[in-house]
Amino acid sequence: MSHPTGAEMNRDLLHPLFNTSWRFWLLVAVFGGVVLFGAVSWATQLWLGFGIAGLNWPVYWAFYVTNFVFWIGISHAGTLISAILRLVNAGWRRPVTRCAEVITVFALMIGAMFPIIHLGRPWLAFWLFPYPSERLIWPNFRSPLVWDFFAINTYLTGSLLFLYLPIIPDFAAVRDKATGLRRRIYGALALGWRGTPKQWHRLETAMSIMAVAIIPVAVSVHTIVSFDFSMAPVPMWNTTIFGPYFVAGAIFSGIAGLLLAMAVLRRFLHLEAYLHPVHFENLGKLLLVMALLWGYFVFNERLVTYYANEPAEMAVFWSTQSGAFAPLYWTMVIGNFVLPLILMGIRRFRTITGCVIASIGVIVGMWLERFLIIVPGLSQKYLPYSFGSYRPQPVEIVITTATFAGMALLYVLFAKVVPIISIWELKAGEHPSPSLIPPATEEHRLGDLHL
Amino acid sequence: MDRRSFIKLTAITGSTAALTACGNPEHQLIRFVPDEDIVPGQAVWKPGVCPLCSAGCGLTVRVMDADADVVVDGQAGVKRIAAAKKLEGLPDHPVNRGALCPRGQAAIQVTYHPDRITQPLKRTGNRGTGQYEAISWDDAVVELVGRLDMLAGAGNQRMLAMLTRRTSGHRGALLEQFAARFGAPAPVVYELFGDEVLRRANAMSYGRAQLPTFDLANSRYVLNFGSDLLGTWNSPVAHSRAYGEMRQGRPGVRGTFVQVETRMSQTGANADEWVAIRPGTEGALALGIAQVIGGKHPDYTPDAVQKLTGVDARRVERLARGFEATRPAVAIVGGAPLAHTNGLFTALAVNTLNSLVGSVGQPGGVFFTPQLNRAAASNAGGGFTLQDIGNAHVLLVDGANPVFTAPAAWRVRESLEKVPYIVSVGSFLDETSALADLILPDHSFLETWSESLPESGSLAAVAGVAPAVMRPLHRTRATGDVLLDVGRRLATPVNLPWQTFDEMLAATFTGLPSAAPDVDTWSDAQTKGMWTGTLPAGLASGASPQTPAAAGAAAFAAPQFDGDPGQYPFHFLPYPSSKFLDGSLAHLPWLQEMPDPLTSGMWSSWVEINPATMQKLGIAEGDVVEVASAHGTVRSAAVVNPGIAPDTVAMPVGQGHTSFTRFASGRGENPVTLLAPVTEATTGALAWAATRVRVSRAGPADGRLVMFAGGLREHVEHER
Amino acid sequence: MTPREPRGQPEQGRGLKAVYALYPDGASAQQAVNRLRALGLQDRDITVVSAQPMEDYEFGHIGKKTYMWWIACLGGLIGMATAFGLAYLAEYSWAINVGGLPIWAWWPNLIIIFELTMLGAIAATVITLVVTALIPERGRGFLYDPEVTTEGQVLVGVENPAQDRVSSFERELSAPPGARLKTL
Amino acid sequence: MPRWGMAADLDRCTGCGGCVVACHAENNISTVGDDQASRGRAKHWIRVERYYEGEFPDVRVKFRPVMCQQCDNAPCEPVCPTYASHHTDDGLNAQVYNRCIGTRYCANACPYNVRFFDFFNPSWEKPLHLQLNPDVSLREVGVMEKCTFCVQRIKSAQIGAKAGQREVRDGEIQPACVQGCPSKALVFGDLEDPESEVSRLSRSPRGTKLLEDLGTKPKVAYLARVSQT
Repeated sequence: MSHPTGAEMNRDLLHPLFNTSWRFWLLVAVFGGVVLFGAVSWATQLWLGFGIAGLNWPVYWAFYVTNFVFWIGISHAGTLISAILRLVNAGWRRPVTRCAEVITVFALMIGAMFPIIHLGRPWLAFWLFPYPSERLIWPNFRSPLVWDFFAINTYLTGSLLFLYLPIIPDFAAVRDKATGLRRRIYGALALGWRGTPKQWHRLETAMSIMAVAIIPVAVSVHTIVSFDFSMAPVPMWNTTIFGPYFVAGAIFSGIAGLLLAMAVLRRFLHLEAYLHPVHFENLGKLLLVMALLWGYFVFNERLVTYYANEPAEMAVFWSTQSGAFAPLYWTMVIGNFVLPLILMGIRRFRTITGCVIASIGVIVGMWLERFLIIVPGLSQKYLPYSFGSYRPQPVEIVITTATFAGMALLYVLFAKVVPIISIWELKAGEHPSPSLIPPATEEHRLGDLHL
Repeated sequence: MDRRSFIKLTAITGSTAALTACGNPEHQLIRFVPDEDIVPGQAVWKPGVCPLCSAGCGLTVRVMDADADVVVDGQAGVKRIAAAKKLEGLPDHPVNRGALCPRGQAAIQVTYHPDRITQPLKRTGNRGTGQYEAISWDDAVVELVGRLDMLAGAGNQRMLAMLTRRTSGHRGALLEQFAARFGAPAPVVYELFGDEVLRRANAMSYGRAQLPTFDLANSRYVLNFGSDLLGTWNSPVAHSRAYGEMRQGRPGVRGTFVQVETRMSQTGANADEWVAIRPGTEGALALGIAQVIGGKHPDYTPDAVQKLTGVDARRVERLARGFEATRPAVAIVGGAPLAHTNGLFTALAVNTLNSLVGSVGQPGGVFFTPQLNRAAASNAGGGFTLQDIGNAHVLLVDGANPVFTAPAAWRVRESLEKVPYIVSVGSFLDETSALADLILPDHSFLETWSESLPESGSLAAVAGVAPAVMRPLHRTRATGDVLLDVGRRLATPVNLPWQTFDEMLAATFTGLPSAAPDVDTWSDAQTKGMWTGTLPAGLASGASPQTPAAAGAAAFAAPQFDGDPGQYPFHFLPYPSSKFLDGSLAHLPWLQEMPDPLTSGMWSSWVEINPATMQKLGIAEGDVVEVASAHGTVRSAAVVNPGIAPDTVAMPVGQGHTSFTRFASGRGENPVTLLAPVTEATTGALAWAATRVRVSRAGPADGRLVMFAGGLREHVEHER
Repeated sequence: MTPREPRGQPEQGRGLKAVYALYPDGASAQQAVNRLRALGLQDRDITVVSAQPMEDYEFGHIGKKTYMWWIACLGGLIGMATAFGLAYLAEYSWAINVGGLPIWAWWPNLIIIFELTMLGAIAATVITLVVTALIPERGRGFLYDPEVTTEGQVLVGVENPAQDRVSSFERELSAPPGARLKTL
Repeated sequence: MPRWGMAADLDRCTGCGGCVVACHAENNISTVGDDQASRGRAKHWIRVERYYEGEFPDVRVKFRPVMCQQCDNAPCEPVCPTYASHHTDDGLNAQVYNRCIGTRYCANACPYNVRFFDFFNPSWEKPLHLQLNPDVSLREVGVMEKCTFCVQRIKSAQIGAKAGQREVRDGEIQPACVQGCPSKALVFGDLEDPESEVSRLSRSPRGTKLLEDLGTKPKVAYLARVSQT
């Protein structure tokens, strides 16, 4: 397939910014409506009391915390992946990085909402922040929830900048094409970008530093999220494997989320020329690796519990294997392991469609995984007399749905105002001087290493 | 907000307690000057007497200030009153020694109940529709006086019937006296879980028609036939206290506790050895044990007993040896075993055991609390019974609720509806009061004189008495005073020797021997909340218990059950709920929400079935099952009970009220409606354990069963 | 912030702010740069603007040297110090026993220290970028032409040229193939 | 500094549930009603656990009163971000209601499941509210509540002792559950004082701690029931 020239790139990639179709408004209306519904039901919960949720004694965490962990996990799509790809100079990453980084930022924003939504008294959420209150009451730095606060803050700030810096040159491009107010806005956003060699270098150095810094942060964030559970003496919570287990799961679900987003963009923004099957195939391979890694972790976790045969943990263990939670558990295994293994493992199925199906399986599976980590342990904690069960109530289901709609809405809006594929990075991938262009298949050219 | 203003806000905004967001109505309130000389936040302790059962435990009541919202000449406002806050056991009371059972703890909610009847009511609608109009006390008394005069005018004095519960104390005496002077028969006393059979047996065995007191604290072997003595029977707190001593109160000595029953009760749950037995055959086992020990009952060889009771012969021997060898030993019987057609035999048989090991009147054995001798009222003969009470012209109901607690087969409701005029003095509109034409609400026990003369639970004689601890919350009047007032106003006055109820009490207490010469027993008792000591021969009633002569001679009669075993394969055991006893406490929210000791059920009723039986009938826990006898049908949730015989199903009595305040009405099922009108052969007492039923699955769980507990067992084995 | 618009062709020679030319590709841009150098101009006096990094060409490496890495490390250190201070302040000004943990609990504090360290490094990096690359020096760094992005041209020019040398600049700039000379 | 602790003699406990109601009466614990109770929102700061053993007819039942164990190494404390759950000098595991923001983390961390959440604002149908104990604060929606060892009684006893210039006598302080217990199965006192009844019982060879292997160092000693035959 012929490769688009710089001018074509500008035309294709800036097109959605300057032309609005009715489809855009339809999507905004639909997703916005669902989000609004979610907001209303949260307001209802605040007004009527927390009791309209399904939580109970002893299952005090369920849907809300599941969503928290899930979305933080999804957020590992972008920043982490694109950072890794930048560091290893994977040339094929160029069209992918931005839509990945966007997922990170939005997923983090959504995920970070849940610790507040799930509070009994959300209007006091600010008591978690380390600010000098008049009574000198500081948060308890020994509480994992405070670690969450610091970790998520760092990660969100980092990801925002990591997303913003490479957009600056594209903002400049939009500025030059635009007129009137829009020109002024994008001009401001472009921070006076011109494109001198010095600016390019500084930008790229900054990006590599950010990449180096953001990877450990991303890893730490999900490890700390896992600490929320592994720090508590709850059967099948209190285990050292949770850190890496959660990080792997996060990247896993992140890639799935990214694949879905790419597939959708390719279809609706007609980016066939930029998002090639090879991108999906490469990410699909990554998904396959993560599926195997996930299976490895689950096996470890389960085997150790099974072999230790500690009564309290066995109660939880069996409730997931053959008890009340078994249907959810095995759905999770199919979605997270069997499906990706077949679809991504067999080359013939590693198509865009295949990736989409596998990704959906993984998204569902990973959500269930978080739910199955949280609820069975809580509902069967040591003293059988105090065992309980959990049934989600409408408010929880609506809010959960709303967050997915919220993700979609934010994505649609973003794609409307920012080139969803980094124009300059694509151009940077072009090497006009023939001597530098290796005689290569498209795949090889896309995959060639040069920053 | 600081705590005190918070409480105040709660007190005012009731349901929106602490909801600062919802606007704070405080500013619109007028504060009336408190007429109580109480220091805010300062607690004072006043004595009281627990009214909930006949055990008559002593109370000490914590009284503090509270903001009650009142209306004073049309103006709504809050007024600081002295309010009872917490009930504790009276430390020195010989019955409960500072302890209280869950029901006693909840008694305070009787006073503060939102659905208490707050003023005299006159029926306007049809009977049972609960339509009443408020009337003044003067009109109410005048109306009652008019009715009684009408009766006397027509010479129908004996057509005045009274219906009461068994009360240990002066209240019952006052009713008796009033009836006698008026010319009416003695009041009808009805208790579902009454102990008439045992009293009769004790009269025969020991010459004391009275519930026994057990010196558990000193006994080393307790053989209990079916009585729930630690939960609901006789004097539970006294028993529990002594039980604790029996177990761990004596260094190096730990008493053994054996329970014989068909369904494991809360008491049975504490036994060292729990013996399952065929219902109604406890007497045979007792005699079997007696045979092994004394050899005087040749028909009851262990093997014969095994055939009758299902208890293994060797086990019978072992129990006998243990009972004989470990002195002091005591045998106890009560509850279900006596609620059979052969109840008296069973009671006598068990009494035999006590005489056999000489535990009557001996430390660690059976005692009888000395009873105050009260001049028996000479009531007109030919009294009413619950069955023919419908013939009465005027009926005074005091506390009893037979419409709820009597088997439907007795048709109590129908016969009550025949009575032209019913007066109730109850504080709540229960099923029986709902039929009343006139309701003269009594004070709550905290608002007036409370008293009791415990029948059992103490080795020494004891009499509890306490003045009101707080002002009445509502326009109610002390029934005793009302009765005396009515008596004086009659055309031919019923002149009792007292102007007010407390005068009656004073008369009794001043007569009691005082601890010290310079102490006035009456005022002393009021401050202490009770009197205890030794009764001089003149005051004591009944002879000292003698060892039985021909006791136990009664031959074993096989228990008769209502319902053909083929059609009704299960024994039905309605047992007194640990929460509500016979249902008279189902209106107290704390008790509704308290988990049942064994099933952990809350706010609901259920059918207890053996797991094997459930499997056989294809019933899962929570499923709705239908329990049908020849006399009625109820549908309720099934609950697994590993401690019940496979051929028996049990239901707690207490729920299933049709009318009994917002907390109890329309909740659960009343198993009493299933009971057959079978009675104990000799005494005529209701044999409430002698009904057979059929059980079938009626549908999936309907969500009405509320359980607090998750797991049934502590260690669950998984197949690996 | 937006760089100045190029005005239409002003009359030669007087009041010129900048002389520049647009080139279709990097090769001719490279020529232009070299020619300007030949006129004795320093790299810092030559302005190059492109729509993407052009490291395939020599001029693409102008002004590469930076201390950004070290500054980032410094930022990290500052972040770490802040974390220590914050943790110390919080834990000792509100010293409460929870679950028998020490008031100063190293392990949990390490987490917070790590996060703030990273935050410091990131912040320092971005600040450096903005200060060193995006905020133009007074009177310089205004030379720009939208065609760079819209048409993908490469701009080479001189800001504030000495009036007497303008003509020589124009000559050299228009020499490479495809050059379109402009001034402002 | 005293270290308050409790001993529960399972050989005395009859499972009657008196402690449960006594606790409701003392601590202004609101009843939640049937619907909420069926959703698992019933609040019983102390509960009497019942466990069956064996099959009919050889059935046994174990009763065990479980309240907050006031652990020395309480898992509920460090996880609280706002110090609402923290340790007092006299070893109590305090819960500060107005500092609680309702993360419910403490309840998850508690192995004994003795912490209860207020899912709605409490309500008392008048005039039931007149019974409320002014010494115990009410809990708003969204906060955690739990057994306090009746700290209000501890404090008033200490104040009384101070006023009388004397030490608090052993047995002088009785939480509601202890005071009401018919079989005297519960004993409360100072574990620092080796002579106190509770210390004596805690040293008993029958003494065990609940879930001791979790290392929470609970301050409630359970004296095992002696099993005969």
